[in-house]
Amino acid sequence: MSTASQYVLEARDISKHFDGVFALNEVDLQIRTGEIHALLGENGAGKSTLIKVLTGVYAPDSGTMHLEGEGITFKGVSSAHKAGVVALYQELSIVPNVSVAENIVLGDDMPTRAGLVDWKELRRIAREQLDRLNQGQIPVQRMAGRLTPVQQTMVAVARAIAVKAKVLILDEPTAALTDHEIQDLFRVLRNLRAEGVAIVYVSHRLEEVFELCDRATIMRNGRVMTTTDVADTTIREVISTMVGRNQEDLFPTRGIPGASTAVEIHNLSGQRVKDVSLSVKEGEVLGIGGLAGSGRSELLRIIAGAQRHTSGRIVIDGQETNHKSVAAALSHGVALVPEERRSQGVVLSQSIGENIAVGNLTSISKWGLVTRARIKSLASNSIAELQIKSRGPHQTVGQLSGGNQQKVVLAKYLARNPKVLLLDEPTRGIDVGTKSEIYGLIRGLAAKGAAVIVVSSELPELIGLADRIVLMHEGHISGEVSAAGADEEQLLSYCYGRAAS
Amino acid sequence: GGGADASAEPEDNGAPVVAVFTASYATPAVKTGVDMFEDQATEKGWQVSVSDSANDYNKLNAQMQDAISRDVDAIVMGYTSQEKTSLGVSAANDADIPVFAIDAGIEPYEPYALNVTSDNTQLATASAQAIIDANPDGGDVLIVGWDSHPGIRLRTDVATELFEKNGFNVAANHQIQSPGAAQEEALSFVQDYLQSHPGEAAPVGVWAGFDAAGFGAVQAAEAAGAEGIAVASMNGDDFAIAEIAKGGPFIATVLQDWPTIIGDVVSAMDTYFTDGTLPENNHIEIEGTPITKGNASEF
Amino acid sequence: MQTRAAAGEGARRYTSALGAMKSGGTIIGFILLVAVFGMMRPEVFLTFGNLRNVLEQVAILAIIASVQTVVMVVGNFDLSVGATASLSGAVVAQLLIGGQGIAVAIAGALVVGALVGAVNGYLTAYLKLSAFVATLATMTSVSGLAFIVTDGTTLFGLPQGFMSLGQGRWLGLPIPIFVAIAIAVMVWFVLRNTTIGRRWHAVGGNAEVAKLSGVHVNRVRFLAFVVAGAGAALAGVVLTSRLASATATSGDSYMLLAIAAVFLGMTISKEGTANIGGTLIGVGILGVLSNGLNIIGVSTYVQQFLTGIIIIAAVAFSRLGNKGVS
Amino acid sequence: MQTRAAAGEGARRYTSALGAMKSGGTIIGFILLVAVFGMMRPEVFLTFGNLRNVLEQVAILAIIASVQTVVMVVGNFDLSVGATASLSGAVVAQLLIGGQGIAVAIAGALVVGALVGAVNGYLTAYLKLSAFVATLATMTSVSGLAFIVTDGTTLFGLPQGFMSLGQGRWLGLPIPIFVAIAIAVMVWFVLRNTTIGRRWHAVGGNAEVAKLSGVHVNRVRFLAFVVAGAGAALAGVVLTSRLASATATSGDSYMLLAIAAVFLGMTISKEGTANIGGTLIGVGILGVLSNGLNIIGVSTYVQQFLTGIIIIAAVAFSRLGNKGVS
Ligand SMILES: Nc1ncnc2c1ncn2[C@@H]1O[C@H](COP(=O)(O)OP(=O)(O)OP(=O)(O)O)[C@@H](O)[C@H]1O
Ligand SMILES: Nc1ncnc2c1ncn2[C@@H]1O[C@H](COP(=O)(O)OP(=O)(O)OP(=O)(O)O)[C@@H](O)[C@H]1O
Ligand SMILES: [Mg+2]
Ligand SMILES: [Mg+2]
Repeated sequence: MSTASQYVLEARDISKHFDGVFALNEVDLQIRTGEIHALLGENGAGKSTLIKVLTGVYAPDSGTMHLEGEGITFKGVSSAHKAGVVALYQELSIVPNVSVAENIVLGDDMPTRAGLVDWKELRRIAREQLDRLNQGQIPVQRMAGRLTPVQQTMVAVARAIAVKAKVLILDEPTAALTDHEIQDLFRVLRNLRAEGVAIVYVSHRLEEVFELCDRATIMRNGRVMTTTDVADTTIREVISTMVGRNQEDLFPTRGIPGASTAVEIHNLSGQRVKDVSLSVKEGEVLGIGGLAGSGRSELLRIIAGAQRHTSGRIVIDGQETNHKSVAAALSHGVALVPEERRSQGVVLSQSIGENIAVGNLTSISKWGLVTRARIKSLASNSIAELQIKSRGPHQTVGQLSGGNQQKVVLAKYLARNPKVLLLDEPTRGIDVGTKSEIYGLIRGLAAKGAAVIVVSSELPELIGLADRIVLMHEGHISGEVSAAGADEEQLLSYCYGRAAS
Repeated sequence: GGGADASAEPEDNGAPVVAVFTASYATPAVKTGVDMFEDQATEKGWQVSVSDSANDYNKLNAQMQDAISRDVDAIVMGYTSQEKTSLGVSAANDADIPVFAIDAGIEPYEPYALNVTSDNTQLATASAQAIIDANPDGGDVLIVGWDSHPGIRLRTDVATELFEKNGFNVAANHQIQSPGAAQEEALSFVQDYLQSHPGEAAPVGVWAGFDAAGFGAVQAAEAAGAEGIAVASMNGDDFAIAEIAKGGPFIATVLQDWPTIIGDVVSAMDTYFTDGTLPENNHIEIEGTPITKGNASEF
Repeated sequence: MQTRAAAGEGARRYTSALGAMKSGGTIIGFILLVAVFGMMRPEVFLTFGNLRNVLEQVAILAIIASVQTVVMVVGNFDLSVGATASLSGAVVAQLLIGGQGIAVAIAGALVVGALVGAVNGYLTAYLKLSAFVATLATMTSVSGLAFIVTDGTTLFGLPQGFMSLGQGRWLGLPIPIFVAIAIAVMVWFVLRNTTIGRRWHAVGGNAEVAKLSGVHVNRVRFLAFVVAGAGAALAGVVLTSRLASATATSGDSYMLLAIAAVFLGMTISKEGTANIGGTLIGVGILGVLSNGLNIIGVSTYVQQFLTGIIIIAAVAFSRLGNKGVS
Repeated sequence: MQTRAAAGEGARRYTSALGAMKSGGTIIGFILLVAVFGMMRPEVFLTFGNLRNVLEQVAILAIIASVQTVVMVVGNFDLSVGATASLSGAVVAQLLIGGQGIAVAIAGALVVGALVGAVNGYLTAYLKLSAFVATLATMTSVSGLAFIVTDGTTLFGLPQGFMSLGQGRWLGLPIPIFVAIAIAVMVWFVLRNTTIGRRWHAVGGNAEVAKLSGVHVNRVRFLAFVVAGAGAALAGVVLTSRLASATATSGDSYMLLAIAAVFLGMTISKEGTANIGGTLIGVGILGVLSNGLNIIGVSTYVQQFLTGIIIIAAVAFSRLGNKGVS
């Protein structure tokens, strides 16, 4: 080593602005060989932007980068790949219309023989990578678009680890994964660390960070606040550095459910949902847990009119509503905050105002007319109420950070004051501070008499937020517990379809 | 209508089987002529099929080869372009199937048994002469043509030469780009021209290669309120005759003599079917009838 | 701190000015075009009479492009508008020749157009056919119908009263200009200030999101096609009146031009979506181009060659600065 | 567990059979079409001679549609292919008339086509213009060039040797059929088995992911347009050879047909993406339709009307069962 630098990757004084607003402001980051380095911060702190600068997607306005002591500038992703700096980007998934194997080796390193794709070698590489992740069951020849979302994420991870990287960067890889896959991923990451690969890891699940990472860099508002050894700090300390104040309790106090039943479901069956019955009282928060693919999303979609059911009844406020569309469900006061915000929640190319307005056209229109002023005032209220970090109602949603996009989705449905609110993974990819705000909003709505159903893959979230929890397994309800004092292991066993032992 | 049975098998009753090919049945003049031929031929007891290839000459040639392989007794080319059908026509020659043609080529073409066509030179001369006669002092004329059509291109060449010989200046030659919208295109072009050449600079006449374009020019002249612009074109379409009868800027068109043209083709074919003889002269040009305000009411 | 904030402000002003210039590139292209033609033949090009001519020449295109904008806002496009204009023009002519009153004839033509639109809408929204295949197929059928209605001939001899729609003047300007303005303003207003307009935008932005927000996506998409059909029919009626005649193909060439105008206009909006203001600029570019080239007397073939080049230049202008970024 | 798995298997088999029928709807539509025409005129329609005839009629369309498939696999489309075919046909004729050798003339025409493709590719991939505007504009310019090259006339009098490409036969079949087959097979092979082919798919599937996975998206997209340009040029050369003449518009009508064929074929693939097999079925539908309607003797205008209806029926067939779902 000619250089004395102990860092494999070093970024100094990196600044980047969008439309005059700084997303990164003189950021320094130093990554050592053989460490897992957490990159933490609130939604919109600048983590993803920094990663895109590090891998040549964005050119920084100013600042320098050194790789193994050499000054370097990347002119795009493939030049970063060549140098050994590889990233898995946030919420970026797969190419749906090519095979799993091709998704894993898509770039310049696609193996060839006599100028043609060497399919055998390609599949071998793909299988090898998937095996590392314990995902050997994924058929490498299948079109990637036909995999489940979890499998798609794992394929994307496999793509990132397939490149012989010096620095591997993962931006919220676990947001859409369940514990099972997360543990497989961690094992691989630890092995890579042992081989001397430097890993940068972004997550809003701080427990994970403390389990996995060696050091952490904490950002706030586009600046680096501190870099510290994980062993030397606590979750509480990290949170207060991230949000700039002390975090009170994550979960709000529970309320007292009302007497009347807001929504009842009797023997509901449909695609991947089998004979489900449940009821939620006014002011009650019901949590639904289960493994990926257990049918939770489908259940919510059926209740919300987004998907047909084959049998069963839905009763809202004592009235059977045979609704067949989302519009009809909404008119009965049933609103669904969908799972995939980019494809189901927001129109990325439209403004915050337009996104919120489209769910509330009836209330802001008169004789079919809507004015810009009404859209603006509706959106401004939401921005204030949910503290959406933005430049105002006119800002394009695609320019917001992931967490703030999620707040826009929530705002759209909350503005309707729904009687029954269904939330599918509402805090995916959201920072702790914001999570706490969202929990507060959910409880606030319940306090006003709404019935809330929350689907979440994070059991602590269900336990902390809900009044009551039901668990689903292969489309059935496999168990029900009261949330206060519920035990994670018990919930898990229901998730696997076993009665609690 | 165009096309009874395009691929009729030769039948045993001895009636001659005739396959008609055209690439532009959607054009009014072509439709008139092809329908007229079909009527007359059917009356003679021939078994006629009409195929339109909608300007796809690749298809037209393939269809011809197919007709040849089915051994039809005669082939009729309706308003096609002789340069684009050599594949089919020479295959017909090889198979000894005579090819008769209606207005399908402006020059004598040896592989045809007979081509009866409008006398484009006469059509162009007559219409251009109308403008020349209306403007003894000469001046600028505009030409609206369509060179992609060989017949109309010939007319344009003839008219241009005649104008120049008589001391007129051909100030602009506009080529129609979308034949389907020729009237509107001519309207816009002449409108723009009149705008940029007002008063003294205005042309004394607009000569158009076919009536739809002429009609557009007339409308532009009327809308601009320009005095003394004479418009002449040809084909003898009924809307043009009606417009000429009104006595506006539209002063002349030349009616193509389809009855004679079709009649000549049918009688030559009749002779061939009767005794197997083909005409001596395989290229006949038929003159058209000039129509002006004076005689417009007779048509 | 002070200086940095100031610099930030400066940078913001700078980039947004640049942004405006970029997204306004097509507008600048349009202005440049006018300026160049104006400089070459100022005594002709920049006169009231010529302006009126240009407006008159683009009026029908503007109507079709305006309603095409609606379809493109919902994220589809309609290849049948030109054929629908031809058919409706033929229908109105045939009805008038058959002795129907002017109002009845026009209403008949508009109904035919709306029906064609309804077929397109049904195929695209409810049967989920790709709009390209569906509208190309209706274009073919509708064009066949137009030939059947006209029997392949030119229909003429329409009553004088009908002609005033296309040939009459008001305040010294041809009526079609006013029709076009009315339609464009209506489309602008509906797109901007009505619930159906907001829904069109939402469906075009992301149909799944719109559906989950309670929008009846199919109905909304269907309606856009009906509007396009009826609008194209109106354009066909105006065209027939202006030409005092109808053929089976008179409106066909508007199809590509209308889509081109909307696409040109899309470069104006930051989001790259169809918008009526942009569409009118697009129509303006196409109109000025053909008028200007006619006026400076470029020969037909070269005109065609230049038209393509200038369109590319006008649009590329708005992109060149962007090149490095994405 | 056992039973459940079995039920799952059963359900899967059921859905995929249904899926195959649905996605195969277009194929079934095609077969139905052949069956109906075959039943109406078996002694004519189902003969070897007629089959050859259909193939001959669609050969040039098949070439253009095959290369259009490539552009549509990357998620764009190219409106200039028809005009490029016309221009290249004119170029090869003009070069031959000017005394160049056959090989040189053909090479010249292909280079012209590839250049047009490169312009389209540059505008679309690098300047990020919408493919519609860019290729519509080049279509206009290229068509203008074709008029300039031909001076608006028909070029003819080409050497006999050149004509064998379009008019010759081999094994009793016209050469253009073999050229079309060769191109289709080549496109199929390249799309399937080469890195560029796989990258074309990836860019079309999700350009953002492809780019962030290290694919040179711009270069890959650029290349697709070059291929389309060169392929269209080849089609133009074959057409010129077949007609023994060239005009400025001889290839124009292939543009819409080629795109329609690819779109028809897209309904065949489960993912709804462009694929060469589907394209050929699409070409087949268009070819059989025009041949069959001719053979059963439907009049031209009604033929046009029916063509649209039948195309819709063929495609709608693949969708009707889907209606309730999405
Ligand atoms: N393309 C863009 N245009 C404009 N602003 C942007 C763009 N991308 C990011 N930003 C802004 O930059 C800031 C940082 O965003 P970034 O996505 O880096 O946040 P993050 O830390 O990754 O947040 P999250 O945890 O929510 O993913 C945000 O304020 C965001 O609005
Ligand atoms: N095994 C599977 N087979 C088919 N589709 C699946 C499967 N797993 C998940 N999906 C689909 O992916 C979507 C989202 O999956 P996600 O990983 O979020 O699962 P989840 O929400 O935990 O599962 P679910 O919503 O089914 O309980 C679901 O709506 C479902 O349609
Ligand atoms: Mg992020
Ligand atoms: Mg789910």
